[in-house]
Amino acid sequence: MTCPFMGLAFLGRLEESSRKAAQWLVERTPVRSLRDWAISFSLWPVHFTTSCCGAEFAAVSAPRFDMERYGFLPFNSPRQTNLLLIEGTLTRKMARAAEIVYQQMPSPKFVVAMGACAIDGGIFHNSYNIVRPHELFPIEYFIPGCPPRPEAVAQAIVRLHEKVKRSEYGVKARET
Amino acid sequence: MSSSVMEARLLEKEGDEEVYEVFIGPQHPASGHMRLIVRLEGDVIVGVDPDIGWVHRTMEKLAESKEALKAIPLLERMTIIDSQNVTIGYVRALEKLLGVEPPPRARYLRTLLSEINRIASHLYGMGLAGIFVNHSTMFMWCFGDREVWIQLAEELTGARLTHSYSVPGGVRRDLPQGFKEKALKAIRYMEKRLDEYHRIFFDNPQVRARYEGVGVLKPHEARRLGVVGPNLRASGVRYDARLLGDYGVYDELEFEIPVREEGDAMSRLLLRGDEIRQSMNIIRQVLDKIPEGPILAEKYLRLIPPKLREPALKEGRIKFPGIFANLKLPKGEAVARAEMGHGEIFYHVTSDGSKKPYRVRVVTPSFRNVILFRYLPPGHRFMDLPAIYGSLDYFPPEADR
Amino acid sequence: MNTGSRLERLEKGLRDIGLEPVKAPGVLRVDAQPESLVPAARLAVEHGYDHLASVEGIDWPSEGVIEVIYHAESYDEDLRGTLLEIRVKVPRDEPRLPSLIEVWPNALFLERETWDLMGVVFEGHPELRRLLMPPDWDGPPPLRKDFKVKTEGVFVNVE
Amino acid sequence: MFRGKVRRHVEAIATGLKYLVKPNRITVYYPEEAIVLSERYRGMIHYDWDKCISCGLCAMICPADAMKMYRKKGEKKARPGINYQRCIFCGYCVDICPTNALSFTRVHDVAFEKLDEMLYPPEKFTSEWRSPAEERGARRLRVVFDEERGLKHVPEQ
Repeated sequence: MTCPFMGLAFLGRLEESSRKAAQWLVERTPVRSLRDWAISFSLWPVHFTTSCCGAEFAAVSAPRFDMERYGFLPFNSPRQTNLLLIEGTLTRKMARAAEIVYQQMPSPKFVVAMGACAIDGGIFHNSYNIVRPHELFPIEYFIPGCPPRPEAVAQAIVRLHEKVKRSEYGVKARET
Repeated sequence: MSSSVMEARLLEKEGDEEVYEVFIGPQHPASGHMRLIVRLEGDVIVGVDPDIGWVHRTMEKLAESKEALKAIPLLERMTIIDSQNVTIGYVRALEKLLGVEPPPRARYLRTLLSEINRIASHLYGMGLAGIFVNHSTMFMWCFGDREVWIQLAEELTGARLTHSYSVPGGVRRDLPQGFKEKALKAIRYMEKRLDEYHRIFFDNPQVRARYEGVGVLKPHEARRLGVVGPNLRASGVRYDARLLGDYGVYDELEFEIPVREEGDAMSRLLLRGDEIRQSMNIIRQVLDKIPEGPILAEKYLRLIPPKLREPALKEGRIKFPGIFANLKLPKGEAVARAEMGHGEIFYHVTSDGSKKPYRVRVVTPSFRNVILFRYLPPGHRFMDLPAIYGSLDYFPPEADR
Repeated sequence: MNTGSRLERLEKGLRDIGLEPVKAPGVLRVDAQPESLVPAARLAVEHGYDHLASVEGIDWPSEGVIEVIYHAESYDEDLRGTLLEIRVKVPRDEPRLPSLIEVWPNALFLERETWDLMGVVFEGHPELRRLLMPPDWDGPPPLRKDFKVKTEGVFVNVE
Repeated sequence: MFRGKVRRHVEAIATGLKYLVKPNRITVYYPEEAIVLSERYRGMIHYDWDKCISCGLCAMICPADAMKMYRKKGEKKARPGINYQRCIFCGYCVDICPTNALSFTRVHDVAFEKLDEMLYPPEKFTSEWRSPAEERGARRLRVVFDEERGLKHVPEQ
C-alpha cells in the first residue's frame, strides 16, 4: 500500500508528513471506529444560547429529560465542544458571534437547528433582522416546533449519536 | 477567543490607564444572549455597559404587519417561559378596543394559568440564580420542579410553553377532567419543596455569603429608575400591576403582595420564593371559586355554527368563529398593563380602523430592568457581578423583543 | 391626600402652563408642544409621576409628523391607576426633541431605543448609539411606515 | 452566630444526603421510554382530505404563514398544505377549521435531516403520524402527579 505522505517524508518535510501520517492512520477502519465511538459519547454542545429555545435547551439538560445520559453536557468554551445547537432565532448581530463560535470549535463539528426560527425564521420569517442558519453552517438535523419538545431535541441527539457511531457523518463536519 | 466576542484589553485612553475593559458575552455560560462590557479598576467595577439587542426580532414592526389576532402568538415569543402573562396585556388592550369582556369563567381560567406561569417563571429564575454561583443542585431542583408546573399547564392548554391561551373575549380551553386534584397535589408537593430550597440554598451560608448585601437598591432609586417586578418589591415598594384590577379576578381573591425591605440580591431571590407561595394560594382560591359558564364571550360564541360549537364545548374547547381570521379593530387606542413573573408589562395599541393594528408599543419588564445592570454593579468586586446578574432574573429575548 | 387632590392639582398645574389635559379611563392625556415638554415633565415629577413606563414614536406619514408619546407612571397608591400620557408632534423630516433624561432618569434606554428604531433625535441625550439594531445597520429606521415588511399571500400555484 | 452557621451548613449537607439515599427520580429514559402526551396536546397536524371544504380560513389565520392553499391548474378547489419549517404549533388552524378536517396528533418528537422533508403539500399532509420513539418500541409512560415526588411516570398498561 502506498501512502501519500511517503513522498513528503523523503523530501524532508517531517512535520507535515507526520501530521498527514497521523491523519491517514486515524481514518483507517479500526482506529476510526474507535474514534467515532469515543466522539459519540462526548457530543458536548457549546453553551451558546441564541434565543428563547434556550428555555427548552435547559429543560433537555435538566432532570426530566437528562441528556447527559448521551454525553450531552453543555460546556462553556467552544474549544472543547463538537456540537453547536442553534436554539431558535439567529439575528444578524448574533449570527456573527455564532460564526466565530463555530470557527473555534474543533472538528468534527455538528450543527443542529432547533426550532422553527432556526429553520426558516418561523413566525419571524419576514423580519428584517434574522438570518437562516442553514445558509451559514452545514446542518445535520432540523427540529421543528416552536419551541420543540425536549423529546424532539433528544430524538435529534440520539440520531446524531447513532450517525456518528456508524461514521456516517459527512466530510464537511470533519474539515477544518 | 476572538477579539469581537470576548476580550480583555487595556484601554488606551488618556488618564485612565488603570481601567480594564472586559467583554462578557454573548457566548457565556450564563442565561444570557447579551453582552456586558465591564470596566474594571483592579478588581473593582467602575462601569458596566449592557450591550443588548442580540435577540432583537423586530416584534413591534411585525405586529403591525399582521392581523390583530395573529400578533398573540408573535408577542408570546418574547417570553416563552411566561407566555400567558406576556400576552394577557395585549389581549386586554384588544378587548378594550373591541369592547368585549370575557365571561367570569374565562377570567378565572386566565388567572389560573397566569399564576401557573408565574411559578414556572420564578423557578426558572431561581434555578439560574443558583447556577450563577455554581450551585448546580439548585438548578437541577428548580428545573425538575418546574416540569411539574409545565405539565400542569400542558394539560390545560396543550402546549408546554407557548400556550396562546387567551384570545379576545375568552380562552381557548376549559379545565380538563381531574385538573383540580392534580393542581392540589402539585401545590402540596411544591410547599414541601420550598422548605427544602431554604435548607439547601437560601439559608445555606455559602449562598448567603455570595448574595447578601450585594447590589443594594434603595426604594427611592427603584422608583426613579422605573424598576419593576420582584426587583422593585424587594426594595420595599409595594406595587404590582395585579393591584390595578384591570385583568383576571385578582380583585375577588385574597392574596398578599410580598414586600421586602433590604433591597439586596438575597432579598430579590427570597421574594421569588414568597411569590411562589402566594401564587399557589391564588391557584387554590381560583380552583375553589371558579364558576360554571361559557369560556368565550357571547358575542363570538353565537357566531360559531351550533353543529360545530356543541361537540367542541363538550370536549372542553372552543372553535374560533370565522371572523377571527379578519378581526376588524375599531379606530382608537388602548393601554393595558399586566404583571409578569419578571415585572410589569406595558402595551399601547393604536388602531386606525383596519384589520391590522397601526402601532403596537410594548415595554417589557426586562427592558425596564436593564438599567440596573448599569446602576447596581459599580463599586462592587468583579465576582459580585454574577450574583447581581443572577438576582435580577433578566430574560434577554424579552428585553430585545 | 386622596386621588382627586393630587391628580387635580397636577391638572391645574398643567393648565397653568397652557396645556389642556383630557381625562380618559386610566389615562390623563396631554397634547404638548416641543417647548412645553420639559416644563410639563417637571410638573409631573413634582406631583408623583416619578418614572416613565414607555417612550413611543408613532409615524403618521399622511400628516408628515412623528408623534412621540411619553407614558409616565407612579407607584404611589393614589396615582397608580392613572397613567400620564404626554404627546408631542415633531416634523417627520427633522424630528428633534429635548431629552428628558434629567427629569426622568430611566428615559436613558427608552429614548435611545426610540432613536434607534424611529429616528427621533433627543437633544442632550448622552449616548445615542445603536441599542437593538446591529451596529452596522444603514437602512431607514425600521419602525417608520415607509419601511415595508414583506407579506405573503394565502395561495400557492402548483403544477 | 457561628453556631447558627454551622447548623445551617449541616442542614444543607443533610438535605443533600437525604436525596442521595432516596433520590427523587423523574427522568424519562427517552428513547427507550416515551411519555404519552395529554389528550389535548398540540402536536403535528393531520389533514382529512374528504372533510375539507377549501374555505381557506386555516391559511388566512396562520400567524407564521406556514399554512398555504395549494391551487392546482385546472382544479377548482384549493387545498391546504403545511410547511413545518415555519409552523409554530399554535393550533389556530385547527381551532378555526369549520369542518374539523384538521386535527392534532400527539406526536411531536420528530427531527428531519433535510429541508424539503418538512414541506407537506396537501397529498402528503394526509399521511398518518407515528412517534419515532414508539416505532422503535419505546415503553409508553403515563404522567401522574404525586404529592411526594412531584411527577411520576408509570407504564401504561
